[in-house]
Amino acid sequence: MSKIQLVIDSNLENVWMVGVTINRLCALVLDQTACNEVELAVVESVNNCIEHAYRHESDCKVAISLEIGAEAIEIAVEDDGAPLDHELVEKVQKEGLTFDPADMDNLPEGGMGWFLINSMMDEVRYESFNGHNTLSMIKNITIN
Amino acid sequence: MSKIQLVIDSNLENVWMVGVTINRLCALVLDQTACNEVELAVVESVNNCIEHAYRHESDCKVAISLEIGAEAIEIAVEDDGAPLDHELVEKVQKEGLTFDPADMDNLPEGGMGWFLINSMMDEVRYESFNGHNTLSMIKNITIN
Amino acid sequence: MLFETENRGRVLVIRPLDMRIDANDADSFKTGMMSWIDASNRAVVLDLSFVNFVDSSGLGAIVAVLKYIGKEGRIVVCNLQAPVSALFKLTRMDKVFAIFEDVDAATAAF
Amino acid sequence: MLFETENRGRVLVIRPLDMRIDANDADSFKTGMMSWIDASNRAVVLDLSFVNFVDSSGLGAIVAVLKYIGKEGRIVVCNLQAPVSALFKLTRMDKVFAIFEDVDAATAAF
Ligand SMILES: Nc1ncnc2c1ncn2[C@@H]1O[C@H](COP(=O)(O)OP(=O)(O)O)[C@@H](O)[C@H]1O
Ligand SMILES: Nc1ncnc2c1ncn2[C@@H]1O[C@H](COP(=O)(O)OP(=O)(O)O)[C@@H](O)[C@H]1O
Repeated sequence: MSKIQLVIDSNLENVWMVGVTINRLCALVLDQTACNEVELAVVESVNNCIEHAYRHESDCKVAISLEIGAEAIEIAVEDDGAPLDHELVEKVQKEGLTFDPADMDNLPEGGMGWFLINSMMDEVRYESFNGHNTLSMIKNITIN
Repeated sequence: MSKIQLVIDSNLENVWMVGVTINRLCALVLDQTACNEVELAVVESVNNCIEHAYRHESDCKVAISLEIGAEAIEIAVEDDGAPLDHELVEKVQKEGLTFDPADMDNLPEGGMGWFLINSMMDEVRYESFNGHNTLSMIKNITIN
Repeated sequence: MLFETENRGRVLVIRPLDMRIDANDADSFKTGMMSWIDASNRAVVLDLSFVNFVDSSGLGAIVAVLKYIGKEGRIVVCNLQAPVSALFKLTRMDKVFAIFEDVDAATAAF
Repeated sequence: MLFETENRGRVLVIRPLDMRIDANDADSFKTGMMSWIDASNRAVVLDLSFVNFVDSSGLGAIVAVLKYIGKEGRIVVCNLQAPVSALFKLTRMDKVFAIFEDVDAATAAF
């Protein structure tokens, strides 16, 4: 079992480093497709912390913990910004991505992040406590 | 300019994650040989924190910061353990690795870490202040 | 974001030179792409051969460019690496964009 | 640490299956290697083809094995990946160990 925590300042310039790191560390136990999926979920959630929880205020911290176990990869993304609007997220999670591909004017340019996080990971849980927010995600290690 | 900090518990099981991470992030600006050199220097210094500064006590923290600039990669490895014996290290740095390859009984099995750190990096500086120790290392980005 | 362009008859091939189109440079991607549309290019091939990562903001920016060119023109994409192709499929943007194997196939579609 | 072994006449080829020999598993590497020496193997090829990273503790463990086999036997190494080869050169351990391209060349040296 190995564990690492990554910490970045809340600046979008730093997010690629988290993505590349997570992708390469997952490669020990996941195939390339699954590594890409985890990278995308983590990048989306870190972007959300910077864009929504911190509203693009820089010099705040986003912490990403990665733990590689025998059966699963556990990831936690933490911030100390504004908590997530639970109702909004439940709505987004329930609805999924519903749009008409033929209706060009109404194609979504945003609002796809949570859908992706939920699609990429096996378990997703959000908790907010005392001004500290934690998004916990699990990706199961499957042998194929 | 991008910046990230990695934090691990002082357990040798976690060090490979730091090594892989540093290697892959450096690949943005360094060739593979230089990435390997930086990885080795960082792994040696993190090992030293765990083995010497913390004397293998687990649950202590080692923090590794990586900053990729236009001209250089700056790395800092930090611990809150026992400070390094300056005289010892100066001696090691001055002497380099002096052994007789033909004298099998006296081949070194240890004591090569500092020599490697110094050889791999362009600048190395150690500072200890208020129980907090920082090893700062710089690798220049050269175009070849 | 840096781009490389190539004229193939009336078709303009645009190739982003970054490996990632993400939240950090979605705006710069959009601005760059729109400047070619403003220069009256109506047949555009977006060649993503160098791009190995796109997040939802990057995808949103690609959609924004599609909307910007609107009904007066057409933009198709090609050379999708595996992670990018997976993103288009999962979000059903593969039903929105015409996706081609390579630049030749994409150009021939106009 | 996991190993794969192969008998080539009186030569034993030992191949660590880990990608790293570092401070974390230097001891387990040493114990594994010594068990084959204790089993009276005197001609050993250490095949490092799967190993892409060795740190000073890993190198120290390899030296310890060399000392352990002593003058009664011989251990040579082969299939050094670039980072490992660079480490041997820098520490001058390439003057201590006979290093070969591959298992065939290493076996032929006995
Ligand atoms: N970490 C977060 N903290 C606070 N609010 C959030 C967070 N993540 C998402 N949100 C809210 O949920 C909405 C949907 O998020 P998402 O699906 O990622 O799409 P987008 O970020 O493109 O708007 C956001 O617009 C925002 O209002
Ligand atoms: N981070 C550190 N904190 C305290 N002491 C250290 C540290 N790093 C090295 N030392 C001391 O310097 C010596 C030489 O270190 P090094 O060259 O890395 O070889 P080794 O770790 O194999 O002994 C160590 O044996 C130890 O006494």
